[in-house]
Amino acid sequence: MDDLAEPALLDDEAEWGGIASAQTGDAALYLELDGWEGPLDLLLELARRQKVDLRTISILDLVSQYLDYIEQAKALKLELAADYLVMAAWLAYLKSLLLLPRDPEVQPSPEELALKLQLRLQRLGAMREAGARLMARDRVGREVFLRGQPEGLRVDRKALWKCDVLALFQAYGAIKHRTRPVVHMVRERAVMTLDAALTRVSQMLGVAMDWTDLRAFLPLDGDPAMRKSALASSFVAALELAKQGKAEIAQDQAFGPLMLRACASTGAGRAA
Amino acid sequence: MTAPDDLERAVEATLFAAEQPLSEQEISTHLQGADVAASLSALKCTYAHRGVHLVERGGRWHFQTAPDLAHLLRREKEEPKRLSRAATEALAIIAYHEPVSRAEIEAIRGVQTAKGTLDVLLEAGWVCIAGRREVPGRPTIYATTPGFLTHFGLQSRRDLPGIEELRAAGLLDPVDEAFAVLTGGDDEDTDAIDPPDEESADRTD
Amino acid sequence: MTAPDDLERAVEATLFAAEQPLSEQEISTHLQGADVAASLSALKCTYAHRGVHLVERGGRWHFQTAPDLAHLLRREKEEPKRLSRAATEALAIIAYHEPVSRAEIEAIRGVQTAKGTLDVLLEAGWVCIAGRREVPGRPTIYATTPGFLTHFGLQSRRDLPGIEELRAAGLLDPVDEAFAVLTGGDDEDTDAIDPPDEESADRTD
Repeated sequence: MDDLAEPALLDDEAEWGGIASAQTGDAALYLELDGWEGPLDLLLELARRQKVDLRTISILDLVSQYLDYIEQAKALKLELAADYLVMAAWLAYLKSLLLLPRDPEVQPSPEELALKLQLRLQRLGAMREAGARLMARDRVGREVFLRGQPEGLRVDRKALWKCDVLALFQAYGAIKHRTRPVVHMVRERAVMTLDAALTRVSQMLGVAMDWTDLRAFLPLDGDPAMRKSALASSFVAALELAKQGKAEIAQDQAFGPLMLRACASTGAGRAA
Repeated sequence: MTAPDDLERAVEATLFAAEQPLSEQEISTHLQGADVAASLSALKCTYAHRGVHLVERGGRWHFQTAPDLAHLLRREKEEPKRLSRAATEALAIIAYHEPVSRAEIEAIRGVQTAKGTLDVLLEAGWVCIAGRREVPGRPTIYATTPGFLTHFGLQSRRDLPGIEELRAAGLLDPVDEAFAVLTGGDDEDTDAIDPPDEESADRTD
Repeated sequence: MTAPDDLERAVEATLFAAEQPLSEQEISTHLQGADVAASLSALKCTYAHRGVHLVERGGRWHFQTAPDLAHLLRREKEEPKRLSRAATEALAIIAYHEPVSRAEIEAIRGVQTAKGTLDVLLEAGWVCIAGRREVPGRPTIYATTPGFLTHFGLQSRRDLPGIEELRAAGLLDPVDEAFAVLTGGDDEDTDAIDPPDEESADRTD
């Protein structure tokens, strides 16, 4: 039954005033058809015209008026929304029950149905009146006014910086740590200087008579870092000796062993 | 008049400068946690006979012009838009029954409520969504806001016109409940031939 | 206060609700041509000792907060915020080396220092500008403030632990991966002939 109350008449949000100041003539009533917010609204308006308390109103009279209204609207060929007709059918049924001799088998009794309708009208009437009273209050911007140009209250957010003394020392420690290694690493690493390598290689070259692997010139002991350094220095020393014509260098293949021997007597060095 | 003390002056200045109503707590926070209750009472009293009143609405305070001067101050250009009849009824139902679901509003009005109707109330800041009702379908429920109380000059919902009488008369109770009270019995089997639109607004309570 | 007359109340409300200062003429026009001069004087007097004053500026009247309460309109809210790492380092350098210029801070940190970093320290009140160094460009030099000592619970700058103390406390040997990555560039030339597996071990010395 949900669709019975489908808002065929609801799309116009009718102004309250149009109803409140409704003309009293019947003709006007019919012309106001679009103004009703559904059958219950129409019933309430019909009840209001009886100028009696909703608690004492005769539902039978009200039902008759509603049915008359629908009949006349039909006669005027006014298009009626389905929910008005559904309500009319239901009210016609209620009316018949109310007029017929009481049948105790019919549950609930027509009086109870009438009472329910009355209760609904009372509630809608109460809310309608409450709405009107609410709208009639001293409303801000209509009857009472707020300050036109408030200065405004400002809240300035201020950062409360947090830092403790340990964080401060840690930061300084971090800076010192970060800048220290540059000096540190050179001093601590075991290296063979170029001069040392030159001396060592030329001395050993004098002893060795034939082609000798460069690696044979390296110190046997020492840590791997020292050996790396010695290898690099000895290589440069070998190049230097070759340049001076004191040694010859040969290598069979790329990355192969670098062979070294002393030059016999020729002044010219040769690198192979 | 007697010279107001410093705190009273400070509260007065704060409320005058504020762009929106302030709660006692907010005023106090603004004034280094001072207890401002007495100052508020004193100020309210001081201003009671003036052209500007200090009023409390829903626990928040603001200055506004005295209602009896409305005829002098009404500004033609800025007349707030009239609320439609549907929106007025919906607002009244929400205010007097809150929190309510849309179905409950429709049950009272006997018609469906167009989508825009509630939007108008939400936009005006008079109504807010107050959660969902924990029943099947979990319908959204609506309630009024502090802004509603401010706009309509209500100190609290207890000030809603006639709310006590309506409550006493049972007019805020659902039809079925009132019916049960009046007939002294349960009415479960009556639904079958209820008036037509009542069913369309399926009750959720 | 004595009850003001109706005209005075009307003037009061009109000025309260006005969106801009109003001249005597404008107020009068608003109030059916009433003579409002006396009401304005009376109101000015009435409000003279209050938290809000009625003032005339260039022939136009408006209410404003009493000047001595103007500070109430602004409230500072403090939000705790952790000092950034960059700012902490800059602060440490200033504390240990003061007075220092920004270029010197950068030289010691080995990283550029954003302008905002020093601003934060100035704002926190821990650092102040201590003049300019008499070298080309006359750079600003920074030093710590008494507030710095107070905040960090130091009697004087002599309380700052020396490098040896920091080392003893383990503060000079933080194994900090982030820093190793940041400063990795420094030992690139030694890494080049290292076997790859030794690379990581290299970093810890």
